[in-house]
Amino acid sequence: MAEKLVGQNYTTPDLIAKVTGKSKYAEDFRADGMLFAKLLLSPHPHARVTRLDTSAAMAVPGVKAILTADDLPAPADAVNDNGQLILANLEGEVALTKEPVYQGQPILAVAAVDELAAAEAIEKIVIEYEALPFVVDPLVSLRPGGPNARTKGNYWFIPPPPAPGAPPPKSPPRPEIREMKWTPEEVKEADAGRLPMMMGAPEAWAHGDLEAGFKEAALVLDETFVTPDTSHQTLETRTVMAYWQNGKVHVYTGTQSTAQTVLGVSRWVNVPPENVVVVSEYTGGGFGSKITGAISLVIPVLLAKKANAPVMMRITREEEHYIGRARPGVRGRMKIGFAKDGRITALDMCSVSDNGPYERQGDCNNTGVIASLAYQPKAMRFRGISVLTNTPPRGPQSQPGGTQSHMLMEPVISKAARKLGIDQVEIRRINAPSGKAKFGPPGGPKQVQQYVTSAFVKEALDKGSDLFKWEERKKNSGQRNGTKVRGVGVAVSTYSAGSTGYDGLFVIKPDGRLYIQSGIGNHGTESVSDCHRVSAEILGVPWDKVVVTWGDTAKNLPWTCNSGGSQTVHAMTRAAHAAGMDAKKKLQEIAAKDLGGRPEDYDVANERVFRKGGGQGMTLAKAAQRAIDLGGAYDGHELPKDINKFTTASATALAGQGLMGVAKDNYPRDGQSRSFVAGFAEVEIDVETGKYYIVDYLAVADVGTVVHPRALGGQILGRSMLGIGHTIGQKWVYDQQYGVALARRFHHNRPPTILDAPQQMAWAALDIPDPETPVGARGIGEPPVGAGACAVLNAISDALGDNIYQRAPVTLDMILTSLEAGRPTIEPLTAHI
Amino acid sequence: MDDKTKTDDTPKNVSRRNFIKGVIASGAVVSSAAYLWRSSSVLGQQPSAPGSVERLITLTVNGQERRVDVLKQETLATTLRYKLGLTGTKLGCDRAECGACTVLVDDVPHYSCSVLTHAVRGKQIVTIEGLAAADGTLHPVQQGVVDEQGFQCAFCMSGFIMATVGFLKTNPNPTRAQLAHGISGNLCRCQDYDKILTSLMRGAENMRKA
Amino acid sequence: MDFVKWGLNPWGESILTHVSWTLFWASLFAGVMFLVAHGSYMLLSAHRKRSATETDQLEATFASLPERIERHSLMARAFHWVMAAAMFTLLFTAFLPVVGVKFAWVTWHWIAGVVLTGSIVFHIIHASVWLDFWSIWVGPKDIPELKAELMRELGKEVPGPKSGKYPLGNRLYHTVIVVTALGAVLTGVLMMSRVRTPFFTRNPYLLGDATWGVTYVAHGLAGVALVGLVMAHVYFAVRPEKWWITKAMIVGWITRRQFLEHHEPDRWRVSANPPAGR
Amino acid sequence: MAVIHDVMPAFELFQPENTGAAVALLDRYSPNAWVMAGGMDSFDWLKDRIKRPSVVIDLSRVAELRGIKERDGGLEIGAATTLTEIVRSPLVRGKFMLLAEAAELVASPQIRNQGTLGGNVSQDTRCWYYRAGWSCYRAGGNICYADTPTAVNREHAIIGADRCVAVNPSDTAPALIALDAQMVIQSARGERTINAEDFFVGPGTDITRMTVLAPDELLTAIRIPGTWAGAQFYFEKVRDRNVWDFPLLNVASATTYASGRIERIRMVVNAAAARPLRLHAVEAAVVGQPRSEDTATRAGQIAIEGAQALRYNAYKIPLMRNLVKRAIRGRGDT
Repeated sequence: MAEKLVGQNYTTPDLIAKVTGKSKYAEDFRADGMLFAKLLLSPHPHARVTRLDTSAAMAVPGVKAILTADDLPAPADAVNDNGQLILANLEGEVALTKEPVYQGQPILAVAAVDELAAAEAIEKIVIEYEALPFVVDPLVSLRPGGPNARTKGNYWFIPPPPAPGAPPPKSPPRPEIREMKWTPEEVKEADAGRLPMMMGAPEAWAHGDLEAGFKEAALVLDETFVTPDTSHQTLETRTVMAYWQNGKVHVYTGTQSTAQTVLGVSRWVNVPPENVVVVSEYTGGGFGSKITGAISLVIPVLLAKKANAPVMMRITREEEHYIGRARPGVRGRMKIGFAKDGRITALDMCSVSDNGPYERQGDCNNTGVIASLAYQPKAMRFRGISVLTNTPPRGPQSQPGGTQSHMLMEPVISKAARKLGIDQVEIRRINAPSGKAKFGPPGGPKQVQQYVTSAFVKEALDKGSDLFKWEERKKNSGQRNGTKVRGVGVAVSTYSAGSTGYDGLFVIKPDGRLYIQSGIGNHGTESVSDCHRVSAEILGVPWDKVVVTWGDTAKNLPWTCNSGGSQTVHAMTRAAHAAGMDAKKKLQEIAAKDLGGRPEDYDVANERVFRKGGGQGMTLAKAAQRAIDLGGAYDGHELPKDINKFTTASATALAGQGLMGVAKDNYPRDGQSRSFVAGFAEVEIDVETGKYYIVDYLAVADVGTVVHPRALGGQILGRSMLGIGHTIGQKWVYDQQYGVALARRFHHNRPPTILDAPQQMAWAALDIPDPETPVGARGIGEPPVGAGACAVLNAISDALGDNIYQRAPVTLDMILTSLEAGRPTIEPLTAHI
Repeated sequence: MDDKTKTDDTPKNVSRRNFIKGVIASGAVVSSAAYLWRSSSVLGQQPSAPGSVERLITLTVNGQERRVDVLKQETLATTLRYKLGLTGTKLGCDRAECGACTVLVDDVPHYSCSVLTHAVRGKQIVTIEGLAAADGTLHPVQQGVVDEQGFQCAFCMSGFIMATVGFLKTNPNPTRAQLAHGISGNLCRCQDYDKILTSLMRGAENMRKA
Repeated sequence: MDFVKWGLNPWGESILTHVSWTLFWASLFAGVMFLVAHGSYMLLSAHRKRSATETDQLEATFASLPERIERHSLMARAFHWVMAAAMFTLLFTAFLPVVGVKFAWVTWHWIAGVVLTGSIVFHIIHASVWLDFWSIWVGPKDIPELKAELMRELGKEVPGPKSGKYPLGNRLYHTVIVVTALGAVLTGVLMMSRVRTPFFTRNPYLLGDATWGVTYVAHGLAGVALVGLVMAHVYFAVRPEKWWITKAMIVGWITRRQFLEHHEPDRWRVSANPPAGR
Repeated sequence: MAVIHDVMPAFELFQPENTGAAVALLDRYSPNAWVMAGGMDSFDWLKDRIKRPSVVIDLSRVAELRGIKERDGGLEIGAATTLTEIVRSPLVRGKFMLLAEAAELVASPQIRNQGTLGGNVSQDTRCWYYRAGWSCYRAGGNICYADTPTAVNREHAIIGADRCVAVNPSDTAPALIALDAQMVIQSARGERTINAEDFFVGPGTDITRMTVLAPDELLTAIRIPGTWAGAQFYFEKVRDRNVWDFPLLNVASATTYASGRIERIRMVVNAAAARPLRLHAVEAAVVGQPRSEDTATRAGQIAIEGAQALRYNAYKIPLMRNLVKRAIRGRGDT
């Protein structure tokens, strides 16, 4: 090919607008007559509104409309892509409510000509509540007689899978809340500071012979650990501007997934997808909290309808703490058997996750799945429960469940290595997954585990210990120098890295340019343009002749994956490849038609389609013109049957403008795509203050083919920092008496600053293509998080020993008091302190 | 609550008592972009107390004189974004905790969310929109970001760039650590600090060459 | 101006926090007004001792009585003065900061409160066991005396019942002070759970927000009321014609003549034997 | 009535050009007037709609309140001088590096560019219960939410708590006390100066205020005498994040030595109590002693006598002990 695009750095098409301030995020849009919305938030963690009088508020000059829960559409059943009926969750999250289940939950919204009037109006609203029982700590709810977060109970019932052979239900059962409490024995365990191994926990699975595993073990460790609840705290809050025009709702918001947000809006607002326009040219960060926008967007949407005017709902930083999503904190009990060589022979694991008040979160079960993949225990039993609490709704956050899993497991593995006298890298090597490694709960009719497409964790560990000079550095680990002690740590981390089956769509126009339609969200990963370089490369079109259209669903975008779970680079390079090959085939056919011979005699490169081994051909510009003349499939008047109806609509609108490349990703894939990262960290701790600095950090990624090095490096180190934040300070703080948030602001929740970052950071990628995908690329968004968090955790214990922490974040107060006392001093189990 | 004594000595209806009827300033940009604080309408029409500030003032933004109608309690970020249409300045926290709203006031970086617009009358204000040359040539620091593909979601970017431009005026040849310290008042939630610092160091280098 | 102050609890609910200190000034003012009014009235008031002749006859009849008649036992006096000291400490530590004299008052205040509480407990036991418990209370039996006193106030020389051991006014005052002081003490004891004391670990959540509000307001009301009451008490203690009572509270005894002048021998039966040098 | 913590309510804004005018406005409008210098504390209260002054007096145009000038052997610093100006001032760095070090550790560059010395010492406590707008003692109520059996009080007081357990968050205050500075206060009633040490008040004395400043008074200048110019200084601030965060504890000391022994010393810690604590007992104990690990250790022990931990702030006791130790011995990293 003329120009190699994949694997090269380049300037992304959105960058100039970003550096000059011309890029428009949701709050930067204006519309004539635009009103401003302000929210009334519940001061109670759980209550019922008993009196509501908005008359005085409506009387405030400038107030145009007030929206309450009564104005929201009832939760409706839906039909998924396979035509399966999905029953609405009647206990699920709502944008406004009269029975708030967490402090800060929006009760109503006021739209006025300006924020001042709206705020004045909020203060004039007369509202009274009947307080209901509440709980902000999952373990408190599990105690017999403890309060339940929801009137019906404290967890989501998980229906048993259909008996083998039984016909699949035509629709999954409606979600249902039930109550679960500890047995007296389990209460005793908890009182002793150990998380009970809840045998009756709803999420339960196992593989292998656990008993045998523990018999085989030379060392058995039994540890309890607690991970923090951490807000996503995207720098751009979930601000939305919306208006209605000709029966269509136009929503300006930040989202991670432009195309699929249409469905979210359609479901929440209850309008057909074809009447939804989503504009999201730039998104100020998502990290899982804006996968398809946010449910709160229905507020300005419905206010705009009620007030018959555009409405801007600017979400404040404090409001973002309440409605902005967070990672569930998990309390874990890990009983692990190790052979002499460090191999994990048995893992008995119990996770209790803080689910928040609404939809069940997958984090809890993922702690088990990820542990089974990353550390390949010979036998494993998992128990888990995601307990409902009256704290803000949780959502997936980069590596959901995975980060917690590694934070639960890694300190135990480090401790084992110290006890067995094994090198920290070695013990991870010996347990590392490789090839088509199996993982997770046995499933399907045959009850077998799933497996990955490929895994090169050993290679990553080896490369990392070379680059990090592990052998040299570990010599100083634990060495004291004045009041300072240094420590080094290593950790492995993994997560899902790709899906399949989406569509690619572009047009080569007679001007010789390649016009690519991207339904990918633009939230900083650059996959919005990175993925499409595959099409350009296949067609030999230089990047400066490529025009990418993104960020507006009125602009004919193809059906695209959610940018969540690190799917995008994998899924959309496959789609881009499919569309590219479709166009290439069409070019070859056109050339053959015009210049004779068979299509396969022709090749495509350097903006031309030409006879192999030189000879005659034609420019892509010419070919594009010919495609229009030929019509049919060539210019998009005939479309593949298997593409999504969303893509069909877009392609139809673009038909006739040139040679269309359009196809669904039908490439085969054997196994589940998973990416891996090995993280290395060195810390320096002052034992007189407990304060520590991260001296150096390195992450080595097994993510298949590198598509865009700078973007990849940014992801690896950026996501590593997100993880490091979990270890060095990020947390939630709640007052148990009133169930209200104490940490509401950045300086309370403590997201890391540039001076908290490691003084040196470096990254590397193995660049070994994944065999199960044409471009060879896997996703990267998630795995670095656990690597960053745990490399630092392990470095701390390597410096100071195993008696420092039983929970994260590990802050200087914990280190100092533990050093004084010679044991972990901060209560192990209490939530949100 | 009006009939009760709040313990923080709330003067009753203070906003009612002191709110001033204002006039929408003329001038296309201002009036057409005068959102958010548009309504003088809100409550009360009492005259301004003697000696207090006028509402119709002139600001110098990116070298231009701009007439604008400003409320007493209005912050610079609000004026820039909602009255002057300069939305490159972002609001990330509105509480001086993230730096996304950083602008230069007489060459010094300030959080525009925490500056009263009335306090910058007669001062030189520069925002991200004021950095590039009229012909579109990027400021060396902006160019550095482009060269190194710095930043991810970039919501924090304009603040970082303004903080850097301000810092480089006091230390044009910083070490990586010095620059980090100089721009430490800016938060990036993509946590892309390493690449950001690399690109801004490149920007400093570009500036020295320029 | 409102009589109570309100605040917001973490759930945004209005809760009582304090009485308004304007009530303190009101009480102070009321006290002063009473002093002035009563003082000026007394200038014209009729003299209300028994007529000398009547007293002489009585003295003949009751010659058997000792010269000195014990009015307050040492215990009773000790209690009275300890309580007085505690009460003054409480009032000054409570209200000096209000009038602008700033100092760390809380510890003094609760210690004095503990002393007051203790002395009251002692007093109740002591009075019910060793003293004529009912002699201090007012009841229907006092109506004739009330009549007589009123007539005398109107300057009429009426015969008939003189006061028992404690004059009626004395006893009425005691009743009022019992109510207010007990109010202050009981609320005060609860409020000690909101400050650090050696007695128990601080627990501000002992009561609900609303109950606490009432408790604080009750304490405040009792406190300001006591300002006026104590003023009146001191005032009477220093009035010349009441001096013989005050003196008795110091030395413990009164003369037989004072006894016969002011009391009804058959309502205050005094044993014939002289008071031991207690 | 519903509560909302966003959008500043309207107020009357005055921008006096000189101190006299500012004081006159204060005299006229207090207690409903709010003085705004850098505004880094003010904006929180106003935007949260918790404090509702009807009048705001913006000092940004009062030139005479800014600047650093020499004054009989020492310095006089205008109260509205920004922290950055102090950090960069050759005068301060030359004689009183302690203050420059403290100022440079405050918050973030932009906040130092705007925040003033007067504001930094006069700022209100950051107790997250109090700042939430609840009616605690400090807000005129009758409870301390931070000292209950379930309270999360990791950042609260270990010394001198009296009902309220909030701490003073200032970094420059301990430095100024260590330098024996004086606060110049003006009001319609005239000018008074008060020792920095006596400028701050604890909850026992006045539970609703952090300083002796009356509502109608204006802090106009801070005078640092020459007494401690060029002495040996030590400042250390311990915080969670290295930007923005308030001190979990900080220590400031000025020491002079004579023939290897401590001749004179002033030592102050902050964020341990509601007011910066001058450690008189430590000072007395170490004067005349050699600068040794021994002396340092003893000083640390004396410093924490009487300290009382809450549920989550026990770490502050060893931390204070160690910081005092380091203030005498030095950081101790070789």
